[in-house]
Amino acid sequence: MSALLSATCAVPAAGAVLTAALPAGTTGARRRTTKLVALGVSALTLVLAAVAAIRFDPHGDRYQLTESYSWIRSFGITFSLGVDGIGAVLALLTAVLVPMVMLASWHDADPDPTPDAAPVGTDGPVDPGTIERRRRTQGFFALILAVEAMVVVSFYATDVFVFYVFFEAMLIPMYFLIGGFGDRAGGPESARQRSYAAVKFLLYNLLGGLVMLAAVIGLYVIAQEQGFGTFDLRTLTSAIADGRLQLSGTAEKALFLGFFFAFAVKAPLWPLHTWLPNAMGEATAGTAVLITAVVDKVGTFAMLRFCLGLFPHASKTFAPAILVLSLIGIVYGALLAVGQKDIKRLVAYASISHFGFIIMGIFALTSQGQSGATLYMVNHGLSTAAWMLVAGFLISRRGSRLIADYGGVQKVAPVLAGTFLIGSLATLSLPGLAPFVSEFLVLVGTFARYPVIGIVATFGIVLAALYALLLYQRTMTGPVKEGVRAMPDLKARELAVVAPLVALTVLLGVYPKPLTDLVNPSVNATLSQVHETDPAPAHPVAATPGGEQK
Amino acid sequence: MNSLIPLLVAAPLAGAALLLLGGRALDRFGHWLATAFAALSFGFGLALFSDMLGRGAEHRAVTQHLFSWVPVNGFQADMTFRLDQLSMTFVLLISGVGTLIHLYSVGYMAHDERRRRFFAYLNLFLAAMLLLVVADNYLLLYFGWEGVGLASYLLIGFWQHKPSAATAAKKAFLVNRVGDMGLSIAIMLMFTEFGSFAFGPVLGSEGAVGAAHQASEGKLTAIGLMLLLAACGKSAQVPLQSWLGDAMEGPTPVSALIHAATMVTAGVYLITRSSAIFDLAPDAQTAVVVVGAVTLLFGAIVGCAKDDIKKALAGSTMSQIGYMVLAAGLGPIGYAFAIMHLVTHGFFKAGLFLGAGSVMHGMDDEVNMRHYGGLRKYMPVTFVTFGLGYLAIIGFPGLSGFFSKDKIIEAAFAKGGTEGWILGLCALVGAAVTAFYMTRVMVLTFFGEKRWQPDEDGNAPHPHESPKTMTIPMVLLAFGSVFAGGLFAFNDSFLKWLEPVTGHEEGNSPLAPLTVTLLTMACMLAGVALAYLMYGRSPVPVVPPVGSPLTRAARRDLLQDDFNHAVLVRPGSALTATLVFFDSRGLDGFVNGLAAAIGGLSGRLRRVQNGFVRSYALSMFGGTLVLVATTLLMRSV
Amino acid sequence: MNPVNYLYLSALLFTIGASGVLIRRNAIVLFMCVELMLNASNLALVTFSRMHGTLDGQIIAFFTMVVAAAEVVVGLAIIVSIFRTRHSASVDDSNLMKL
Amino acid sequence: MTGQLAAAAVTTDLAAATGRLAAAAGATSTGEAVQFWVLAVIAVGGALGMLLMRKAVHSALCLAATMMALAVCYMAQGAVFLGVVQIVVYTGAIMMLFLFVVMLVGVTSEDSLKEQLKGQRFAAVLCGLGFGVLLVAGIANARLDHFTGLSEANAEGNVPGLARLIFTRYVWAFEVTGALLITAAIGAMVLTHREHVKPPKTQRELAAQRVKDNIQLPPLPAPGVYARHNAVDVPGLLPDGTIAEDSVMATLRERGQIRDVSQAMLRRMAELENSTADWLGRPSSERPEVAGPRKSLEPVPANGKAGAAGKDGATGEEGDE
Repeated sequence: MSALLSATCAVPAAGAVLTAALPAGTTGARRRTTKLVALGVSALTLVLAAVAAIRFDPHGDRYQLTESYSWIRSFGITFSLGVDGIGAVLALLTAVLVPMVMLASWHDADPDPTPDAAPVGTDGPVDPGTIERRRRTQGFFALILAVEAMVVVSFYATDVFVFYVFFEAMLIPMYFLIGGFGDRAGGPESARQRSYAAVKFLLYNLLGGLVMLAAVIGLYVIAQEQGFGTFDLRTLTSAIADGRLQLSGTAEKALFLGFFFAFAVKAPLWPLHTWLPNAMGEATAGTAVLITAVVDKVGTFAMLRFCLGLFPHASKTFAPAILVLSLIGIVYGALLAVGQKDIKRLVAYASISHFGFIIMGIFALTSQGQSGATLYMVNHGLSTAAWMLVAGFLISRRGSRLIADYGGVQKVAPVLAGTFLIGSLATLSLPGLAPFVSEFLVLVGTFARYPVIGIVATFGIVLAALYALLLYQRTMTGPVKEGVRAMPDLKARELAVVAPLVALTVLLGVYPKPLTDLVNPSVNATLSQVHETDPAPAHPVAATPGGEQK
Repeated sequence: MNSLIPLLVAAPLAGAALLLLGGRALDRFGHWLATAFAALSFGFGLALFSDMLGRGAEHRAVTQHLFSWVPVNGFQADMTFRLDQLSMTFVLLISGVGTLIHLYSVGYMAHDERRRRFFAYLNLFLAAMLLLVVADNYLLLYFGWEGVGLASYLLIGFWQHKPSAATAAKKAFLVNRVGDMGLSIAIMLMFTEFGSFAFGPVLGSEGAVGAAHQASEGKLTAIGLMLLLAACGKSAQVPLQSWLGDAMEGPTPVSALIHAATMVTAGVYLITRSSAIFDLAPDAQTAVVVVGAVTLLFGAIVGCAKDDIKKALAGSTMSQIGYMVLAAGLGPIGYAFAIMHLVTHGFFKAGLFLGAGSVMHGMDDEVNMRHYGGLRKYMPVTFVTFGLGYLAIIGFPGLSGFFSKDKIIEAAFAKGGTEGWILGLCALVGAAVTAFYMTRVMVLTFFGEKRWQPDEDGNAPHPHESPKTMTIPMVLLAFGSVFAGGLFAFNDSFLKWLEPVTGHEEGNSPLAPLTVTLLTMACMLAGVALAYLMYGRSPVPVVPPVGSPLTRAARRDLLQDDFNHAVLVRPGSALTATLVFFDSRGLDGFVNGLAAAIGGLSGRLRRVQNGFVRSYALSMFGGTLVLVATTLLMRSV
Repeated sequence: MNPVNYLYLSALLFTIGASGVLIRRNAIVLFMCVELMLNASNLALVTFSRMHGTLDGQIIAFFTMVVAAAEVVVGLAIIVSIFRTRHSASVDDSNLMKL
Repeated sequence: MTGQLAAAAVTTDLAAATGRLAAAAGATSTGEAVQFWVLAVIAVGGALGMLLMRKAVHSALCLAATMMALAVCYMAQGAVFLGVVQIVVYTGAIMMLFLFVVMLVGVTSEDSLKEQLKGQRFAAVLCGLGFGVLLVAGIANARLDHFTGLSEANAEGNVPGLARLIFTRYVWAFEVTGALLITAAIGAMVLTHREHVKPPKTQRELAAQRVKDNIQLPPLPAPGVYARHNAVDVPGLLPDGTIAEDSVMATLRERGQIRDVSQAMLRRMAELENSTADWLGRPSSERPEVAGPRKSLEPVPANGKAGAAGKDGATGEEGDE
C-alpha cells in the first residue's frame, strides 16, 4: 500500500496550513515569500499527481494505488483512496491549473495601496471580505491550496462518505475566495454584489449537498439491512453489479436523484445554474477559474463515478430526461452568453453551455460520449482557464468588466488579443484545439443513441462561434477605445501562465491519445456497470464487402 | 516517397508557427520565409506528382498513416493522409497558386506594418487547405475544413481596425459554422451507420466496394444532404452564400487565394470526394444540381449590379462555383468537368483578382469601378493579364474557360429529360450573363474616359503599374488561364487522370456537342454585345443610376442579408434578450422569491414567540394536553 | 363514599391552578396558582398512599412541600427584584424574551 | 395560630378513627363523606376565589382557605403529620411570605380585566376544561376499586412510620432536600441583596449633585392642603391649582395611591370667592366659573403608573429604598 495518493492530498493541505501560518504580508518581500511557498507546494502537488497518473496502469485493475485507513469504525467508514483513469486525469488537471491560477492571481490579494473604506452598508449577511487586511495574501493562497487538497481528495476518494465530506467542505474555502477577494475595480456596490454571489454559491451548493447527505444515509441504511454496512464504493458497486445488494426501484430512483441533485447543482445543470454567473462574475479571474475548471468538475466527475456506478438502473431510467435538460443547458447557456454585457458573466454562461455537453456525454451512456465527457472536463478546464485568465488580465488593465468599455485592444496589445483569440477559438471547439475532440466525441456518442438530441446539440457549435467571436470582435477589433489606448501587453508572468495552457490545448487537440488511453478502460468499466454497450453500426465496415445482399 | 505527404502540410504549418512565435526579429524577411515555405510545399507536391505519374493508374492512390488521433473503442479517427489523383490536383493548385499569391503579397502588403502576421496567416491557410485535401477520413477533413475557415476568418478580418472587416470576418465564420454543422452531422451519421468515417472503408477504394453500398438510400440521402449543407457553407452556395460578398473586406490577395481559387472550391471537392455516396442517393444529387443551378444564376445576377470591383468578381466566383456544383451534382458525367473547371477557374479568377488588386494598388485602394476608366494606358501589364483572364472566364474559344465551361453545359444537357433541358438552359443563360458582367467590369475599368477625382484633401490618385513581385504572378496566372484548359482537354487527359477516383460515363446529350458549343458562343457574344452597348458606347455616370427593382435588389445581394436579418438576426436578438430577462427575473426570481417567502413565513412564525410567559405556558400546557390525550387514545385503541 | 372522590377533587384543583397560571397576570397570583397545583398533587399522593397502604406517597408529598417551599423562596425573591427594576409585578411586562 | 393547631389536633383524632374504620371496607364512613363534601366545597371555592379575585391579597386569603381544607383532607386520610406540616409550613409560613411580598409590591394593585394577549383567556379556559376532562376520564377509567387503608402502615403511629422511611430508605433524598433548602435560602438572599459598588454618598455630596443636575434644589414640597387635608397621600397643590406629585412619597406614587383633592379644593375656593363677591356685591360677570377653571386636570388614575414614570427618576429611586 503506497502512500502516493494520500501524499498528493496531504501536500496541499499541509501547504495551506503552512501558508496561513507565515508572517503577515506587511512588506512586499514577505508577501513574495508567501506566494513562492504556495507556488512551490502546488508544484510539488503537480509532480505527485503526475506520478500517480503515470503509475496508473490503464490495463490493470479499475482502481489502483489504493489506500485505506480506518476512520469511523462503527459506520464502516474508511478513509480509502484509489485512482481510476478518470480520477487520475482530473486530479492531474487540478494540479496543473492551481499553479497557473496562483501565478495569474499573483497580485490579486495584495493589500490595497490606498486603503479604501471598508465595505460598509452590507445589510445582508456579514461580508466575508472582512478578512484582516494584513493577512489577505496568506489567506488567499492558503484558501487556494485548501481547495486543491479537497478537490484532489474528492477525485481520489473511493469511500462515499469521504467523498461527501470533502465535496461539501470545499464550499468553505470557496465561499471565502468568492466573497473575500473580488475585482479591485468595484466600490461598495461591488462588495454587496460579491457578498450576494458568495452567499448564493454557498446556499445552492449547500442545499444540493444536504439532499445528497440524505441519500448517502439512505444508501447506508439500505445497504446495512442487506449486510453491507459500509460506505466503500468498490464493495457497494460490485455488490450492486452482481445483484448481492438490491435496491428497490423506488429507493434506487430516490437515491439517484438525491446524489444527482447535488452534482447537478455543482456542475451546474440547467435550471440550477444561476449561481455560477454571479459567482464567476464577482470573483477574481483566478477564483472563477477555480470554480469552473476545478470545483465544478467534481460534480460531473461524481455523476460518472457515483450516479452510474451505484444506481445503474435509475441512471438508465433518468438518462433521457437528463439529456433533455443538458440540451436545454447547451442552447440556453449559449444564447445567454450572446446576450451578456459583462465579459466574465459571458464566460460563465459559456461554461454552462459546456457543462451541458459534459453531462450529455455522460448520460448518453456510450463509450464515445463518456470518454468525450471526461476529455471535455479536462479540455474545458484548460481552455476556459486560458480564456478566463486572459480576460482577467484584460479586466485588470482597464478596471471594467463591461464589454462596451473595450475596443481595438488588438491594436495596442496584440499578444493579449492573440491569446484571447486562441481561448475564444478553443471555446468554440475549433478542430486542432483540444475541446474539439471532446465535443465531437460527445456529439457522436449522443447521436449514436439519441439522433435528434445529437442534432439539436450541434446547434450549440454555431452559437458558441457566435458568442465567442462576438466577444472578440467587440473587445479586440475596431477603432481603439479611449480607455485602452495605453494598455500594456502581456507581461512575462502572464505569458508564463497562458503559454502552457495554450500549448496543452493545442497538444491535446492534435494528440489526445495519452488521455484517451488513460480514460477509455475506466469508461468501459463504468459502462459495463450500467450494463450498457455501444449501439452497433447498422452496416459496419468490418463486414465483408458485398457479402450481404440487401 | 509517401513520407513527403505529411510534409506538404507541415511545411507551411511550420512557416506559420515560426512567423507567429518568432516575434519582431522576423519582420524584415518573414514574408520571404513564408513564400519559401509555400514554395517548398509546392516542390513537395511536384515531387509527389512525378512519383505518382511513374505508377500505373490503379496504383496511384497512396495513404500514409501517422498516428492514431482520437481512438475511443469503435470510434477510430486516425491522422492518416491519402494522396490520389483528386487530391494531387488540388495539392498542385493550392500550393502552386498559393505560392504565386505569396509572391504577389510581398509587393501588395509591402507597406503594412503587420505584414509578418499576414504571411503567417497565409501559411496557416495553406497548411489547413492542404490538410483538407489530403485527409483520409472525414474527421481529419473536418479539421482542415475548419482550419481554412479560421484562416479565412483571420484574413478577412486582417484589417481589424475597420469594424466592417471584423464584422465580415465574423459573419463568414458563422455562416461557415452552419455548414460545418452539416459536416458534423454527416460524420455522425456515417459513424452510426458504418462504424467508420474513413474514405477507404466507407466510400470504397482500389476496386473494393465501400460500406456505403449497403446502407439504405434514405440514410445515404441524409448524409448527402448534410454534406451538401457543408459544401454550401464553404463554397458560398445558396442559401449560405451571404458571407462571400462581405469577405471582400479582406486584402485582395486573400480574396484571390481563398475566396476565388481554393477555399471556396472545397465544397466541390467534398461532393466529388463523396461521389460514392451521392451516386447512390439520387435525391441528394438532385438537391446538389438545384443548388448549383440556382447559385450560378444568383451569383451572376449579383455580379451584374455591383459597382465594387471585388464584389462583382465575388458574385462571379459564386456563379462559377455554381457551375462546378452543378457539374458535380450530375454524377459521373460531370465530376471530372467540375474539377477541371475548378482548376481553370482557380487560374483565371485568381488572375482576375490579382489584377483587381493591382488596379486598387495603383488607385489608392479605390474599389468603385465608376471611379475607374481608361486604365489600360496606365497599367498595361495589368490590362493584358486581366484581359486574358476575362477572355478565359467568358469562355472565349481556345482559352481555359472555354473548354471547361463548355463541357459542363454539355454535361448538363446530357443529364437527360426535362431536368437536363432545364439545367442546360440555366447554364446557357449563366454563360450569357457571365459574359455581360465580365464585359461590364472590363469596360468600366480599362476603357472609356478616366473618371477619378481628387478627394477632399485634393489628392488625386496617380495610377501606375505595380511592382515586379505583383506582376510576375499575374503573368504566370495569365499563362495558366490561357493554356490550362487546352492542356487538360487535349486528348481528354484530365478525364483519364481523374477517372480512377471519380469514375466517368458519357451522357447521351439530346444535342450534338457542336450545337452546344455554338449555342454557348452565341450566348456569350450576346452578353458581350449587350454590355458593350450599355457601358462602352456612352459615358458611364459616376453616381450610379437608380435602376430597376432587380438591379436594386441585386446591389443588395438579392435581399439575402435583409432576409437573414429579418428571419434570423432580429428574432435571435429578441430571443436572447428575453432569455436574459427570464434568467434574472424568472429562474433567479423564482429562487429569490422562494427565499423571500421563507423569510416572510419565518417573520410570521416569529410573532408566536411574543415573549409573554403566559403564552409559552399556554403552549406548554396545550402540548401536554395533546400528548396526554394521544397517549390515552393510543392505549385505549 | 369512595375515596376516589379525593382524586377527583385533586384533579379539579389542579385544573383550576393550571388555568390560573394561564389567565392571571400578577406574578404573585401566578405563584399561588402553582402552589395550588402542587397541593392538588399532594392530595393525590396522599390518596394513593392510602390506597396502597404504604407511606411512600406521603413521603413524596412531604418532599414536594419542601421543594415547594424552596421554590417559593427563590421565586418570590425573583419577583421582588423584578419589581424593583420594572416597577411592576405583571408577567406581561417582562416580555423581552422575544428578541 | 394556636386555635388552628388545636382544631387540627381534634380533627386528627377524628380522622384517624374514621381512617381506621374505612380501611377494611374500601368505602368510607358517612362521617368522612360528610366531611369530604364540606371540605371539597371549601377547597374548590377557595381555589376559584383565588383564580377570580382581582386583588392579590384576596387571592392569597382564598388560597389559605383551600390549603386548610386540604390539610384536613390529609388528616382524614391518615396523613396526620402531613396535615400538620401543611398547616404549619404552607398556611403558616409560605402564605405569610406571600402576603409579605404582596404588601411589598402593592397590596391594592389589581389585575385589569382587559386581557392583552389575544385569545389567551379563551384558549386557557379551553385547555383547562380539556385537561380536566382528561384527568377525570383517566381517573374514571383507572381500576381504583381496592383501597388497602393505612391501618397497618400507621400501626405504630403516622409520625414514627414516616420517620422510619425518611431516615432509612429516603435518607439520601432527605439530605439533598436539605441542601436544596440551604441553596434556596442563599439564592433568595443573593437575589434580593444589593451590593454597594461604591461608598454611599454623603448628604453634602447629594446636595452638590442636586445643584449640579439642577433638579429640585429646594426641599420637596410637603403633602397636605391647607389645614383640611394633612394626610401623606394628599399631594400639595401648586400655585396654579395642579397637584405637586413630588410632595407624596414615592412608594405611594408607585402604587398609584395618591388622593387627589385638587378639584374639590378648586371648587371650594370658587365658592369662597362667590360668597365673598356676594358679600361685596360684585356683578356676576366678574365671578369665576364654579365648575372649576381647570377641566383638563384629571384626577390621577387609581392604579395608573403615571406617577411611577415620575417627573424624575432620581427622586423616585431614592424614595423607593
